[in-house]
Amino acid sequence: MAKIVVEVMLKPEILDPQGKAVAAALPRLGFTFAKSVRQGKRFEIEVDSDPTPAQLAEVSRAAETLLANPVIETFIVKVEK
Amino acid sequence: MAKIVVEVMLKPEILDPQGKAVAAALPRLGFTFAKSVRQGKRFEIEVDSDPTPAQLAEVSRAAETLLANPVIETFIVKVEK
Amino acid sequence: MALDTVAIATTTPDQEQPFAALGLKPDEYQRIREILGRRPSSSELAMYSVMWSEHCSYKSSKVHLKQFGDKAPHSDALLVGIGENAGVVDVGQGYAVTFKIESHNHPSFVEPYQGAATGVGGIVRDILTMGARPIAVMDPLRFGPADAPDTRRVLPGIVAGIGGYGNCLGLPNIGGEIIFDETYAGNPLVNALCVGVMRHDQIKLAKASGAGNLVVLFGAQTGGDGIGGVSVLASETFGSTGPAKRPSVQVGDPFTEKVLIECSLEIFAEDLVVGIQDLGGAGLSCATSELASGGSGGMRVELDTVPLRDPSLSPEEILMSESQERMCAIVEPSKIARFLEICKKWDVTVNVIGEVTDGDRLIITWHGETIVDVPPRTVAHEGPVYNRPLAKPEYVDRVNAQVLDLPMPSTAAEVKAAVLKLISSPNMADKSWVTSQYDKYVQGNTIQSQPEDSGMIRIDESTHLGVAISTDANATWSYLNPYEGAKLALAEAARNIATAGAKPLAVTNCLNFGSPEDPGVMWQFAETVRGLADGCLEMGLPVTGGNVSFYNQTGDVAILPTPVIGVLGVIQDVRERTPMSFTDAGLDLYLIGDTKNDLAGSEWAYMHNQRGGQSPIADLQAEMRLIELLLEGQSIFAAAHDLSQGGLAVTLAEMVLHHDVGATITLTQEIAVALLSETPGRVVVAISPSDAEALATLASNHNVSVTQLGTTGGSSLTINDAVIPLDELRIAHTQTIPKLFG
Amino acid sequence: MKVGVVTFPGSLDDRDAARAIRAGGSEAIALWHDDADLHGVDAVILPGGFSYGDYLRCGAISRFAPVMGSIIEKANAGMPVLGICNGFQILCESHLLPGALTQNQGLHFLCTPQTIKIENTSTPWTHDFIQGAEIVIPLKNGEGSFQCDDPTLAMLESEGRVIARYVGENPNGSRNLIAGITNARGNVVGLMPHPEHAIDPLTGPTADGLPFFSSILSVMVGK
Ligand SMILES: Nc1ncnc2c1ncn2[C@@H]1O[C@H](COP(=O)(O)OP(=O)(O)O)[C@@H](O)[C@H]1O
Ligand SMILES: [Mg+2]
Repeated sequence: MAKIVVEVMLKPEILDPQGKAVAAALPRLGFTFAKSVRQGKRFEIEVDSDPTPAQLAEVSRAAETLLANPVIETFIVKVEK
Repeated sequence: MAKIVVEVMLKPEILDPQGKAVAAALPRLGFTFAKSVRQGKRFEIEVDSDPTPAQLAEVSRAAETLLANPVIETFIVKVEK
Repeated sequence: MALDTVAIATTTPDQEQPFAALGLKPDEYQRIREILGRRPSSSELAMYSVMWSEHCSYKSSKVHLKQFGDKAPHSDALLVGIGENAGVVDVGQGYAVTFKIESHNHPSFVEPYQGAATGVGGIVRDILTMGARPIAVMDPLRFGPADAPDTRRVLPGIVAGIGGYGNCLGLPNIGGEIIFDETYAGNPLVNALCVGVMRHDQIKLAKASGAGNLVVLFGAQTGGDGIGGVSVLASETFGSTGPAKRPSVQVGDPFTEKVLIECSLEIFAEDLVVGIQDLGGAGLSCATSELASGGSGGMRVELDTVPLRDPSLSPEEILMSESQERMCAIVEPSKIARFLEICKKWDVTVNVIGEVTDGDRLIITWHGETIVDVPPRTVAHEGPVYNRPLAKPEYVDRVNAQVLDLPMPSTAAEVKAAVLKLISSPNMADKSWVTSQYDKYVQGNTIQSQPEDSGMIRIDESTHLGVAISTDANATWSYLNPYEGAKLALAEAARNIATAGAKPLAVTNCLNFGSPEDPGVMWQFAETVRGLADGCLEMGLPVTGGNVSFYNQTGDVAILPTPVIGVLGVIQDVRERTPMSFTDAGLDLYLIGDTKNDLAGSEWAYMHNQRGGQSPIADLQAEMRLIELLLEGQSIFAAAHDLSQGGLAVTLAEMVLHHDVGATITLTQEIAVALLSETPGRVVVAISPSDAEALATLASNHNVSVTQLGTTGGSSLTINDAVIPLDELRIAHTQTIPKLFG
Repeated sequence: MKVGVVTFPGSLDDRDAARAIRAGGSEAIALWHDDADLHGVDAVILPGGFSYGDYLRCGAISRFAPVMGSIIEKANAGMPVLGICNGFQILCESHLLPGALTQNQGLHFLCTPQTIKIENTSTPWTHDFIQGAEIVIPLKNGEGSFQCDDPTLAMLESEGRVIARYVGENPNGSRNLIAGITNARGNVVGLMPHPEHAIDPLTGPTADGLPFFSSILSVMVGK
């Protein structure tokens, strides 16, 4: 069993109201560390065994067609132990 | 400038309707690699400089109070280059 | 832990069992042993403990709730009464309507979004279970002070949860309440109402009859959610640090429920079920024992066949799991193929988990071993019954004797300031920040929703038949006098239906109280039920169902007794309804009903931190005359709006703001009393001047007093010499809630 | 005229859309997401709702339904298609329309009567409007903020493909106040607010939405 992770973020030029809301809320709670916040999605996909490059390529295709919308989002595919 | 990432996932015992929907859609599109899918959130936080341990502890506190809901979610704080 | 079976239980009578941790008292545990003639297996113990919890067994309230049956007025409209998942009322033209209200208070405090969302999901399944298509929801809510940090935490989440679930199901939200009071701090009330419609011959009941018929579980897979959640949680007192038990929270999946609704309705339309039950509190324990108990009693279930989301669940956990979005049906073998086909069409998980048997035992097996063998009635319907001690609390006489000391505005400046202060207080302020998060248009049949007095839904597009529903509670009056408080809430809800022109038909209720182990709370409860039962008898309105929520308290401080009363009415032609406000200038405004000095329990008193004095005494005969007048005079009313919290001041302000048409009012009575008193049984109506005589005739026929107040028009609300521009009034009314929560 | 209304699992406004089609003088034909057969319809409406719960992104999963294959093909050949709310989201996910609909700037679901201005009356769905007409119909969604990159926006504006725009304060953060757009050919229209809930003042804020459902008849039969 292994875990493939797909991280999806809005493209930098696309408005991210949730990230903005978080960035605005943090200082109200006394947290001043953030210069900016973007919020994205994280998919954890369980697969049977350590993924082959071919399998990872297929995950990328799935990310492109389903998990992310390339019009507004970018994504990264990773393997996690 | 550095980037702190907070990854928030639903606790394993908690129903994840979103992950379920993705897991059901993948095979319909011909993608058969996933045994299960869980969907979570990813926050990318920009900070001024490489975070100190004290700063990371503060991010954890922020994650606990704002970014994640400890009743149903778990989170991890990471530094990314 | 090794599997505990009935066989093992028989041979190890002395094995210790964790009954207390499961919420059972020693004598309750002893009774289970007597019923079974042995110690229960761990699975049996799990079932009894959840089913005998306060939430599921009504053990403290049963002796009182009986009055709803004993004092039930005769009603031709009642098709299914108390005892089923929801009552069913005949509304004519072959239509039956079912409605019910339920609480999800404690889960919503623990996890506001999911708690509220699953509250909506649960009540919708109760309505669906009766065979009806759900057509609308409502959400009476109570919170701590509007500016309290905890309210800021829970309110947005609860509102988003109700919206998130209801919107996704495509159910218009047609009304509710949002009230703030310190006693709800740490214990918000989330009550959810659902109404559904069906044809008479489509009514379904929760009973498993016919040996050989199949027990079918369909909908979501079973997971470890909320094991002992609703039942145990709703039966526990909250400590000051939060809930004593923190069970895993249930997460709702509204999409699964939406598909389950459509799938079930298709199954009902083809008449494929003998009986059906939703899975709510106590999950499979409840569904199997209630279905078996509702039929002849025999049922066999193979628990291994329950589809699991988490394969590590033990049989006890499967029996207690409160995973959402599940239903259990009894299906004749000849119809199962078609049943499965429809589930497949909707992509709904379905499994045959057992069958109805000849005997009178509910037998559940796990990997071939018998783990449950019980008489189902003892689980579902013959749980413990308590006659808990009750005593009038000390506070009652003390607060009743208090004399209010309130500022009484008299000059124009004082009147203007008072109206603006009242209309901007959190309880009276405009709630569109909340209601705009709810879909009110979906299904295309919503005739009225917030801020009207009642919600109204068209149920037939060709005949224009419709139903109206209102929910009301005045907890402060109930605190001062729970017997009268219940009657007053009933009267208010009925009046709110009638102002729109609908005829009240039936009642549901959600009784939110503190701990039943406190004799003072128990007295409040008993008085409330007595008042409601007497009121319903007098008004000829049957109670069709409801819900009791106890243990609403933080530490030893109980919430105000809060009986939320829902009244459903029918209107023959929704196009003829009377709206709450006018669009035209030049109409005459009248007050129907008398105004007395009823400032005790009023919003004005609350705003000045006074909660003393005597509540009004309900005059239900007068209320019924008023209702008749409203129904009979419907055709002459351009608008009709109820007076309740905030009195005439708030009613007038709401009317003029609704369509931005002002009014000029002349009051001859002491102005503070005229504007701020909350005497029940009053309505403001707008009529064309040419109908003045007709109104006078109506009033004298029904022996109700009417007083002319003034006329509509202009861009201000002018009361004697106090001129309040509509713009100023609007800003005061609309800014409060967004400022607090936006 | 036969106008198909697709029901996806989780569609909510399908019955309302069918009612509106009938009110507009056409026949409403129910289409099922899992059936690629369009049953000979002349036009299709993708109704509002939460198809597949809208859990991933609104419309992301529905786009792959068998019926969508047929609709995409016919739309590319010129068949009129109207996507309302969730339907608009599905059309964007299907790339029949450019851009994407993202979470409302206010972060909440928002249900409100909304004034919009009709800016293009040359589509088969807006033909019966007067250019520049301001109408009030319900807006109700959580993800209605229209977003696209600058070149796409410039293209939509220069080609007159913005068919409706919000009037007054921006309700959700949509770029250029965009409430609805059309494709280059003008047969596919996506609209965020809900005209099907504004065909009778009894149940909606107005009857202003009706022309969206009568236009198709005027265009295809009337001329
Ligand atoms: N306050 C009440 N007034 C009238 N009926 C009530 C009240 N509380 C509970 N009931 C009735 O008792 C029965 C059992 O309630 P409950 O266990 O909550 O049903 P369910 O599990 O289907 O929600 C139902 O018929 C319900 O309507
Ligand atoms: Mg039930």
